[in-house]
Amino acid sequence: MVNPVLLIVIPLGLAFVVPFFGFISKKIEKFIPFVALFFNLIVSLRLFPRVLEQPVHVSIGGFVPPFGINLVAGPIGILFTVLIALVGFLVSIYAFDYIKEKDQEKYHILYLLLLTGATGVVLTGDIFNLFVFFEILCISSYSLVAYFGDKTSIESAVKYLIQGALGSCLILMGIGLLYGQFGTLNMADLAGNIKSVHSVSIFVPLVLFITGFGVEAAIFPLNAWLPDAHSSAPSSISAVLSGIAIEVGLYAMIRVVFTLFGASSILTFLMLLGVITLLIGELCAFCQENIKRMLAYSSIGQIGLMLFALSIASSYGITGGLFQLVSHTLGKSLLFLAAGYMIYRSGSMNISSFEGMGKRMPYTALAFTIGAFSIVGLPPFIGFPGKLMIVKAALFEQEMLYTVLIFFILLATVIEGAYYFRVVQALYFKEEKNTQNQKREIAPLSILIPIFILTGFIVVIGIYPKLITDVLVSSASELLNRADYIKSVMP
Amino acid sequence: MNLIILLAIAFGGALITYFLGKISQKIRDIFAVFISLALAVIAACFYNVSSREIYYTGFLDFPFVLRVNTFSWFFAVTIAVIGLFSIIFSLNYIRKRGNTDFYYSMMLLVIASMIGIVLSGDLVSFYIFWEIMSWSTFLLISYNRGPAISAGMKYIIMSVTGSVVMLVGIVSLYLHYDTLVYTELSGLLNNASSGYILFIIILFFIAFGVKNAIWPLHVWLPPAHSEAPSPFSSVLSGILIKIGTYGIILLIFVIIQINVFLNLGEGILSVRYIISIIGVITILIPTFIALLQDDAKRLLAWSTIAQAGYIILGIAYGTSESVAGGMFHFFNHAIFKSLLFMVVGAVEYRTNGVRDLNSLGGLIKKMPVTFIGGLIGICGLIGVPLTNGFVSKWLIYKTLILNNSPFLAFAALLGTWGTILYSYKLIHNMFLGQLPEKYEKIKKAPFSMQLPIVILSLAIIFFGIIPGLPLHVINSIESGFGMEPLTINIWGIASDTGTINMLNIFTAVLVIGIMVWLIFKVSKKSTVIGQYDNYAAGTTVPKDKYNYSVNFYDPLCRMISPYLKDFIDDFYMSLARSIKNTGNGIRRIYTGDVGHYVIYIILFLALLIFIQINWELW
Amino acid sequence: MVMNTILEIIIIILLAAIIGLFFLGLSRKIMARIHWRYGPPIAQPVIDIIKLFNQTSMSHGKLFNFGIIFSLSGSVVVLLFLPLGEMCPLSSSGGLLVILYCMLIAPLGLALSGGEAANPITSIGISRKFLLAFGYELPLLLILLTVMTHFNTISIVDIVNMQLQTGWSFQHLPLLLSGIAYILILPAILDLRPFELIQAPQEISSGPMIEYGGKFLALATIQHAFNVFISLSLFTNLFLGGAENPGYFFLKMLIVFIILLFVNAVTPRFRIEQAIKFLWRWPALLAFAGLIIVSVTG
Amino acid sequence: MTFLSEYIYYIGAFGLIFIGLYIVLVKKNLIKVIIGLSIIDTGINLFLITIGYIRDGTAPVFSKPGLKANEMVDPVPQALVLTAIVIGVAILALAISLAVKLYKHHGTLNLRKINEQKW
Amino acid sequence: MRKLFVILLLLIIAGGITLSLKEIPFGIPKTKIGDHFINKGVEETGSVNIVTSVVVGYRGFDTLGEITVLFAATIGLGAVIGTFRKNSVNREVEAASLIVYTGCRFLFPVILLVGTYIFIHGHLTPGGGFQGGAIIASAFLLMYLGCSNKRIKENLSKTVEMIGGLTFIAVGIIGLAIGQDFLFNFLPKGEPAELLSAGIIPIVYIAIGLKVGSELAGIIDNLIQKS
Repeated sequence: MVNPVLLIVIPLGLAFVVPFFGFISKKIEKFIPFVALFFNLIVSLRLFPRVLEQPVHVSIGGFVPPFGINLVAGPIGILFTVLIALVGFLVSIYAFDYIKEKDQEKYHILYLLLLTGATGVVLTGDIFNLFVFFEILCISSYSLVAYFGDKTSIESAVKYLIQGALGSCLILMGIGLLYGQFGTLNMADLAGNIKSVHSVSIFVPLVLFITGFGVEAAIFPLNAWLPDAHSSAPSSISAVLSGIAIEVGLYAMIRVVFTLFGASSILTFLMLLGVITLLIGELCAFCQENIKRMLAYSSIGQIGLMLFALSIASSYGITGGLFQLVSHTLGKSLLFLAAGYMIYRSGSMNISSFEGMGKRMPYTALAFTIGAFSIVGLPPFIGFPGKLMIVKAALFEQEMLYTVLIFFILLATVIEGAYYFRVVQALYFKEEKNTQNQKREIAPLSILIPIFILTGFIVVIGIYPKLITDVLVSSASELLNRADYIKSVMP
Repeated sequence: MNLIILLAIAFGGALITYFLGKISQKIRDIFAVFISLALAVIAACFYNVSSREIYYTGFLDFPFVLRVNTFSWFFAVTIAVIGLFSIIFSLNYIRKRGNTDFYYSMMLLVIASMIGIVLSGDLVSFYIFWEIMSWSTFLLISYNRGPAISAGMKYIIMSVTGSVVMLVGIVSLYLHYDTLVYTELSGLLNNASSGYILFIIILFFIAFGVKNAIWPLHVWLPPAHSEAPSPFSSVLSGILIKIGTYGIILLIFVIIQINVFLNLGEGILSVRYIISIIGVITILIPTFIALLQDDAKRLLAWSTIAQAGYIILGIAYGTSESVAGGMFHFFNHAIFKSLLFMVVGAVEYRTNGVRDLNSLGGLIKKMPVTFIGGLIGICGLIGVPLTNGFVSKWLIYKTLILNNSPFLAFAALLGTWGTILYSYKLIHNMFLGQLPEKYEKIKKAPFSMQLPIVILSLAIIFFGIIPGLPLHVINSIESGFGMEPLTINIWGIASDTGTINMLNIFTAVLVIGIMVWLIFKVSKKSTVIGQYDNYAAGTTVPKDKYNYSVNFYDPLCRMISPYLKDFIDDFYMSLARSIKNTGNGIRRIYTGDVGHYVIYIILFLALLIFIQINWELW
Repeated sequence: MVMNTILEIIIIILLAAIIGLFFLGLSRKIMARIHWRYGPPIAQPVIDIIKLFNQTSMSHGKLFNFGIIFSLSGSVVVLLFLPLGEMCPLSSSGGLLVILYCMLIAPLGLALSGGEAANPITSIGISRKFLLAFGYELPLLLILLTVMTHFNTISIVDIVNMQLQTGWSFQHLPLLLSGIAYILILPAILDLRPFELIQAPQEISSGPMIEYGGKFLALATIQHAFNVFISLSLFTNLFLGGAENPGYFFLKMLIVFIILLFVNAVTPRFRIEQAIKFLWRWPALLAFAGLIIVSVTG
Repeated sequence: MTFLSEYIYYIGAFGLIFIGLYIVLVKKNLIKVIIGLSIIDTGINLFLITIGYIRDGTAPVFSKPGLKANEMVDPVPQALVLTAIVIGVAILALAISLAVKLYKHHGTLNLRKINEQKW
Repeated sequence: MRKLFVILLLLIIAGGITLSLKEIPFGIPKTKIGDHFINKGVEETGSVNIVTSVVVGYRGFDTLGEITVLFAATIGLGAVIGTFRKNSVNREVEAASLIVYTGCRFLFPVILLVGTYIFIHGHLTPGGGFQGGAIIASAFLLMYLGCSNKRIKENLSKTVEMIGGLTFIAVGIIGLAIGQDFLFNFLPKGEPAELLSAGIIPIVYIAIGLKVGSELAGIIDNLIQKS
């Protein structure tokens, strides 16, 4: 009997004992996240088949909801935990050699906490508990953004913190308002009581939630922290932030909108917001010279795309959005990891410093190329099915608005292509200016393995999307069938 | 033989080539040639085979279908053969360059994906192969570095634009008809509203038009063709852009069906007419722009656009003769244009990358085989009788004239006369005239370059004299589309409205040529003199001073060049710039001042609340 | 049957050579008379050719030889497509479009041949030749299209036959316009003033012909003679109703040619841009008008 | 007046929240912004407690027998506030440490001047 | 301008919130779950302090998250502050006077004791792990202020913190291990209002107290030492 709560508790416990291992040997520390996330990966994969049949409910402390806190391991939750564990696991391998600064211990603890927080957010069924885990996620990411401690990273972290803290406050206000009205904190219970968001008293908490989670999910115009934070964090953290943190923010937002409030009337607005976010993200990325900033803006764009797809709120739309989410998680993590190592070797984040990297580091550059192609949505990589599904979902609605929006989205895809291809060209087709370090170097295995595994996933799922679509379809139905969710939690 | 095996060989070969190259260059070269040869042979084996199989269902419940019939066979064989020749041509061309493994592997990948495109039997796998082709092409175009980078960029941007638009069309078809397999799809659009069909046509046409470089979607082509490595230019120009043609044929004749297509719209505003007019514009403007070019490959690139215009014209016009002409011209163009790019490539190879027409000259003495290849190539391009280009153009003109579209015919014919001008310029400036002294030591092209040149030259003559062979295939393709077949014999076409018989012409030319040659032979023998032994009004021609191939058509160029600015290109560039400016403007909202950022957050919140309180939208 | 055809071919070639050379001689004679000179005998071109064949010549290489052969045989092939009275040996092999294309061969051959000579003047000549050809082809194409559209056939034999039934093409307004346009461009086709730009002896010393001597010049002259014949016969066939017998046909050609010679004698030479501008303006406009009328009414 | 006495707690709580928000939005100095965040936190905590309050209620502790259950205030908001306070402290601590570092790097705490990361 | 704009925005938000507060009249009777906790809390958790029974019992998972937040903040603070350790100038701190010094040393154990008392009796009286932990931390703060030569032993603090965290999780997992849910109150609940009652709640609260105490002390330590 595998209990989903282990997914949160074991990494947490391991995070607590990292200092202890630090006493024994400084070398062990870096393996703790590795072990913890490996464990999570195994557990969540074992949970998978069971969850697909029926969501697993766990109540903490033996108190039935709504009195106790419950965890709901539905398909979507487990999908996220698998993603978090997978990416986290790979990035933890990457960090073996990438993180060489002192205070490694703190890095690894915070890293583990970040992922645990994310896991908690996606598993919990209680709105306040969600907030708590969300705070774990946020606080560890503030610290990790500042991890390098240099001028830019501190500045970004401060800005991130101010905006993030403001967002958290708004969420907490929303929780307070909801609790005041309904006297319960369980999401299913709340959802059972909320029939429509039309009245201001319910709408205000909804907007507070949207804004609060929107800050973490980096939705326009709440996303100003993202380019700074993602570009100045260590690359391994950028990968996790971009690949997991903002997706978890989006999850929270969608969960609130769909399940908690059932706010179908606001979806059109969210859809427009998604398209605007997409366009702005891509346009800004188009003008960047700093590779990590470019990737960060691209993440904004991708989040917009996901938001658009999820807001279509049909089975197709949510499936497509979640597929895009998976593909973005894998692709963007890969891009950040590969770019991170190249930045590490070339010492500059400017795109022009990547020139000639194709020769210097063939594997890393290849992985970057594949990641870039995937994000742009070229087959046979994972980005393509996602794009296809989103287009399908949008056109399925048979409405003029959707058709127009889909053209905007595709325009954004083209812009996205433009700046990614520019980097690819810089990698392969521009000669390096300083010729003395033309020497070919192979990255250490700990860098290459995660990159290769991610690349492998990108290609395999790109060719065989069925691997995940079944899960996505049942995730979509979980999100869409609000009544089922309520009934399953509160029989 | 199984279609899947063919694809597996193609894609597997591309992959393996890369890793073989890490072991040994020689093995890799042999392997690459072997793979492309195998592809050609296997593809040829599918002649007259008609089969169809679902090979993969794991992709979002779209069945992936492979099918072969005469239509796809025709294209597949052309692709495989041209691919084989350019791989052979590459052997020497690419040897001293960096990253050769990558080159071969991408080359094979492009060929493989093209074969995949023509063999796929449903639109999703079509699209997937299409995109694989797009990005691998992008990587190959950029291969030469320098200006190639912006060329590759232009290409991939336009290509991606086209393909995303096509994706909308594909998905829309799927949602309407619940299938994307050609065989199930064809005929279903009979009942669709003409507005919807038009919508589909426009969407697909943008994608295919970009690939096929139809005006005004052509701007990627000149830089891409001229900056790509020459063997790849010949693939690019010879077959890759014709994949767009394949798509158009597929769209018009398989998915929409010809009778529906021809009935779209009335008179001069009918869809077929509009596309034909676009085809004619695609012939005319690029032809004249080609005249102005001084870069050999750029000239050929513009010429490619113009020739693609003939193909589009033929296909869109929609009579069975014009379609036959269009498809035959596709085939011919694949041959002679790849030949010409190889010729230029050989010259480029021997002169270390010179392709500026103003600084070459007189190479006929040094590279005779290459010259003959070039000569036959331009004859084919012009459509001199007894070369293949003649028959296809004749078919197109004839049907245009007889169906009372004289203006289309006029434009097409005028394009041909422009073709003469630029193609003579090409051959004259490279091979004729005075040989500059710096090229005194040039050797003839290596065997691996001469072989494809010779074979392709022979093919031009062969299919020029016996057009019946390809026309027969095309005829059966057309009857597969449900069109009225032509009456074809092996030497040409016999019909009530116009007959062509290449045998007669061939005999006449041969006999008369021999007679004249005899007269020439029996009369007094002439002495052979050197290139500087010229009449120059009593003095000698100074060495290296007179090179009158510079600005060959200067008077005309001065007249027409003001009208021929590629304003479409300017338009796209300014579009790109304005997007960039917009981006630069928009990103100013991220001011760096966190005070603003928090205001954004609160503003968002306040706005939503304000709207709800006032209007109760949600 | 086959024998008949072969006989026809031989007759046509001979006739064309004779008529062509006669026209060349005639032109010199008439020009001289207009210039108040006596002029050479009419047979002078023939005499020249015979003489030239006996002179030694200089060759620049294989292409130099091949080009001239190619050019001449191209011209001869065109002859076979043109109906001369009832005779038209290759009538069933493609029609007017083939003629149009075969007319390309001759200039292309000369150009190739001249190209190998590597004389700068040749290059200039060739360049002018192509430009001028481009200049007159534009109206020519319009003219031919008008005719073909009017009669709705691409076979020149059919065109001639229909004229026999309905009268000369000149009687129909659109074709009249085209006919006038054709007359306007004929000097350009025949390299006569005001379009005598290619040879332009005073300017570029005979241009493409500069390197030719001996048998090369002879063959080139013959080719020129054929060219004269072809252009005139095309005009006669298309607009003047062809003819039932060669004699009548010859007469028609002669009249047109003499008109051209008068023009030639009294006009100066255009520059190349001026020539193209002229050709693209008046003849093209006329022909275009003709084509519009045909396509609207037809 | 009844309005005031009815809602004075709300007004107080939200008064704090909006004062805090105003500070965060308007003030330039990072320390002040952090103080603002802290004030917002306090306001929210107050708000939460207010929600659970019952007029004349007692603390929900059965410390001595005889306490009536229906006179006790709602314990849940108190538990939430306990958590929220800790979270607030955590954010505050982190913010202050970042402020210290920021000052070391930039030599100023004026947020308008710290805008290297932009666009 | 900016101020006016901001005020306008805040007014709008205030308006929205006021409208929504209409639904939450002040001083309403307890809510559904609040009622349940008060009525059944003692019975279900054995803790007479209902807040404690909510914090550690019903919503124990929140508390786990909460100490994690604090933990993350401590570590994060250490990471942020610690990065410039080398460059920091060692400021000369004037030693406190003897009275302060002695007073601090005298008060230190007393405060510790109070703190401990508070978290041990968390299930009986108002108070608990957090409160006790904060008081313990204040003892250390006092030591820092009064006795500038005394420092926390970092390793000891870390160990205590770790033991606290681990205990919490271990207790939770034992609940899981015996076939019940995580954080299941597997110990006998005892007599309410006794010290040894309420099953795992005192244990958890002690763990929390230790952890929070050492974490807050660690924050103080970090801020004082490294900045």
